[in-house]
Amino acid sequence: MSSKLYPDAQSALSGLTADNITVMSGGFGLCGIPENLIVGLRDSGAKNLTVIGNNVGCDEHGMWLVLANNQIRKVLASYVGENKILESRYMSGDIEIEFNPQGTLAERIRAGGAGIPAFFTRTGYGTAVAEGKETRQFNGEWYVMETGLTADLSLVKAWKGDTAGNLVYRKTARNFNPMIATAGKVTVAEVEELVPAGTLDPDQIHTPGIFVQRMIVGKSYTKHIERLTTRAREKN
Amino acid sequence: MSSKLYPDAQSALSGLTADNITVMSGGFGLCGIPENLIVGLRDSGAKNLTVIGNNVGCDEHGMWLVLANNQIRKVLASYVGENKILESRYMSGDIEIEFNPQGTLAERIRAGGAGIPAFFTRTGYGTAVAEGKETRQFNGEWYVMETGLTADLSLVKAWKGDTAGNLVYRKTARNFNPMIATAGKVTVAEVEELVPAGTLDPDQIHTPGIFVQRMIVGKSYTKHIERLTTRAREKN
Amino acid sequence: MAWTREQMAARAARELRDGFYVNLGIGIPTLVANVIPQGMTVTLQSENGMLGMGPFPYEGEEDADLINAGKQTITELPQTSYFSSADSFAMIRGGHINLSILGGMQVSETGDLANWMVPGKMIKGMGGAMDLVAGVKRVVVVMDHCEKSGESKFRQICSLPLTGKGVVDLLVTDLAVFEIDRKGSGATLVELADGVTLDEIKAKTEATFAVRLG
Amino acid sequence: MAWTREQMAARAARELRDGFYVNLGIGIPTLVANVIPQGMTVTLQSENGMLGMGPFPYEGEEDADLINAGKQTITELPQTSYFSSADSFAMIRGGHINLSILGGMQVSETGDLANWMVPGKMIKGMGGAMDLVAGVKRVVVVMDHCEKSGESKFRQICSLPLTGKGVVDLLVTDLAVFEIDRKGSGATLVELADGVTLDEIKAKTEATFAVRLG
Repeated sequence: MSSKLYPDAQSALSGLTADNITVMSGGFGLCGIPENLIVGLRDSGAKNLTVIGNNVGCDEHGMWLVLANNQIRKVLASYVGENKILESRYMSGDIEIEFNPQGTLAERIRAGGAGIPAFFTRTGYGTAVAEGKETRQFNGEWYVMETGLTADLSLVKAWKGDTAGNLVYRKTARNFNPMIATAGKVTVAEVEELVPAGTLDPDQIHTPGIFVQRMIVGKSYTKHIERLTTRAREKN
Repeated sequence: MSSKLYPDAQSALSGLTADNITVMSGGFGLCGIPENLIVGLRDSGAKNLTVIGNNVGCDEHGMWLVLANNQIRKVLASYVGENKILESRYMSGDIEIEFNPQGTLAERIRAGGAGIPAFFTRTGYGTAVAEGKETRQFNGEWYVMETGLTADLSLVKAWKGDTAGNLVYRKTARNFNPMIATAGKVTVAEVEELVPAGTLDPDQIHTPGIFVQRMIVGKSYTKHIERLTTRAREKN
Repeated sequence: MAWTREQMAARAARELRDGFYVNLGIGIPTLVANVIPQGMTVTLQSENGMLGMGPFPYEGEEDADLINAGKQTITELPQTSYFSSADSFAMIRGGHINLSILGGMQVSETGDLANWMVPGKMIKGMGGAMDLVAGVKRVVVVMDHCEKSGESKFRQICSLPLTGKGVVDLLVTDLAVFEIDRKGSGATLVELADGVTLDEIKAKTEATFAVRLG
Repeated sequence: MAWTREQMAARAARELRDGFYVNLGIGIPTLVANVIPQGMTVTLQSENGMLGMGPFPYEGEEDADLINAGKQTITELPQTSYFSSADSFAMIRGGHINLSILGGMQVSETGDLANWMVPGKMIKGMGGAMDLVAGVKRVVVVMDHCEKSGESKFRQICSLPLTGKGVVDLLVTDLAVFEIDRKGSGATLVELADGVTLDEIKAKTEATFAVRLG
């Protein structure tokens, strides 16, 4: 089998980026984002992108780089604060934003990867989120029908990966990455550490290699912390 | 917090079993079944049970014990071969069986635990499984609407568990156990090994403790193999 | 005299029970973590994918891969588990979390909650709030009783866009506590902040409510 | 002369491609695992929750916690991963498996497949077959061309209850190979077993088919 491993983001994204495609990217805020692949997406110059993810970076970081480079036309996200460029382009109508409740977004992506075109959820019933959507009662409760989401290209970040494409995430950097890995027509993963197949415990793989078509070992991680919050040490 | 740990199956099931309840039980064939809790369910004598699981044991083993004790009225399963008592009671009309495609059954249980009352799947479209169910086209393909499943009582088997109720499964003994753990009003788990909280890697927990209300350390595992298949050693 | 933020958090904390799994929103609800009664085991969920949230890290021990839903650095505990956002909201939507304590902009007497957007202002998004109020078994909202303008935030009908319809079970304000029946049989004043009178509540509340003071 | 079971498996194995993820059914399809071409990496999925299925264990090394969907003891490989049944069928239903090779009782010229029950006989259940044919990108059925009675199993319309409607892409029998268009534009005879004539196929086949023999 030809290797899934590519030397860098540029080569891994070669042939996968194009104008008007839909791109999903893992991460919650700046935690667990595919930093190297986002730079590669920016450098590809692909325009009119639809970007799906919980957030769209924040000022100077993450998917903000692609946004600032005028490559994004539409966003599906649950929260887009701390992002001045997005704010101004949204207010001016240059970018469309479809707000999704976070759990609905996560489940829509999971459904897309799992071959489920639609499902019902209580979330958003009676709110603006349900407008224009089918609502229905089950067991006396009202639910909203939501549809599955897929992408032309999924970008994910894992902690460790093996040569078969199996991935393991670390702590809350897991977040949206596992579902996004399943919902891309092509999924490219970046990992902090590459290990030989057989190194990871097969009971403990978060994303089986079947979902990963290409991968790179990421470099120079910033891992910018948005809200550094600490407590003082107790005095001895 | 009062401990989730009980000394044995009888005490762990105390107050949870009753006639006419719905019970889900993990396992694929006899692999990963909650052997001790099934014996406890049999000994409870609860009757007219609806049992949900991929199978209903096989001759002399697993949920067959509850079946042979005349406690089951209805079964939801994907495959019920190798079970003579079930066969005869099904043919005589004493037991009702609702056959579910295996993936539909797995997803219905996952949906039940995840607060999703219904979803659409291609599986079964144009077959007897779709009879009486809503069908609908999405993107030019036909799908069948299936509903979520929950249970009054879920019984699962894990390899290791900690005192917070976190569970880890082993190899293909995982199967239906993780979803079933989420879909019970009350979930009782049996584990082969109990470890203190903090022992299991928090990145590697298959079932978070929130889903487990009671647990026991199982004893005397049979782990009967249905189809022992081996290959001869190469000669030196 | 109105309750302070800390007193409001302490009142909300009285809704905790031993063994509860709880999700705390941003703002005053976060303070509830500091006043969990001694000897009571409460496990905090963070909807970005963590059960068993520990305190903030000591200076220098922060881990960029370990944040809460408010994007603050936190720590793990012996019982901690991590999972994906899909699994996290399956847990929430499936009714497995016992209690959610959230902030609010407006609450209605039928339990509607508005806390995610103000028309005309930049919309930042609802994050996980809509999922939490739709999925968690019991929802407690903690908010000031009135706007700075003096307008009541506890209303007959919310004027702001809703986060959820018929989702609030208990409202803790700086002046009082109300039980709300999600099924629409009304709100009941059950407690007054120290030194606050029933007349003051009546004057400052737009919502209709019954009175059942201990 | 009709193909043997091994020859049928070898013909089905020609549908494998390097890098494919494949699910093999019980019976003749299982034999495909023995004839994967040298140098080709094919990863076998077992729908009970495993990717990267290895060979049967050596005697005495069997593990009751490690079985395939046919409930046979198996082994793991360096690339193996385990997952739940829900995750396994999400993988299948989501179209991530490249190829499924299954046995059949009847196939129709429009790609319908019947392989799970015979009216009047005990129903054992469909297991994962309905999910596999509905979800896998390309479905190959391997079955005898005729019943022992001589009746054709490749038919205009299946008389047995269906496993899936319009789901079969290729039919390999002991006598011939047919391409089937799922969208209903018909079946095409593309290959004959050694020594089998077109006239024999015409005589033994109830289905309508075009002919395009290499």
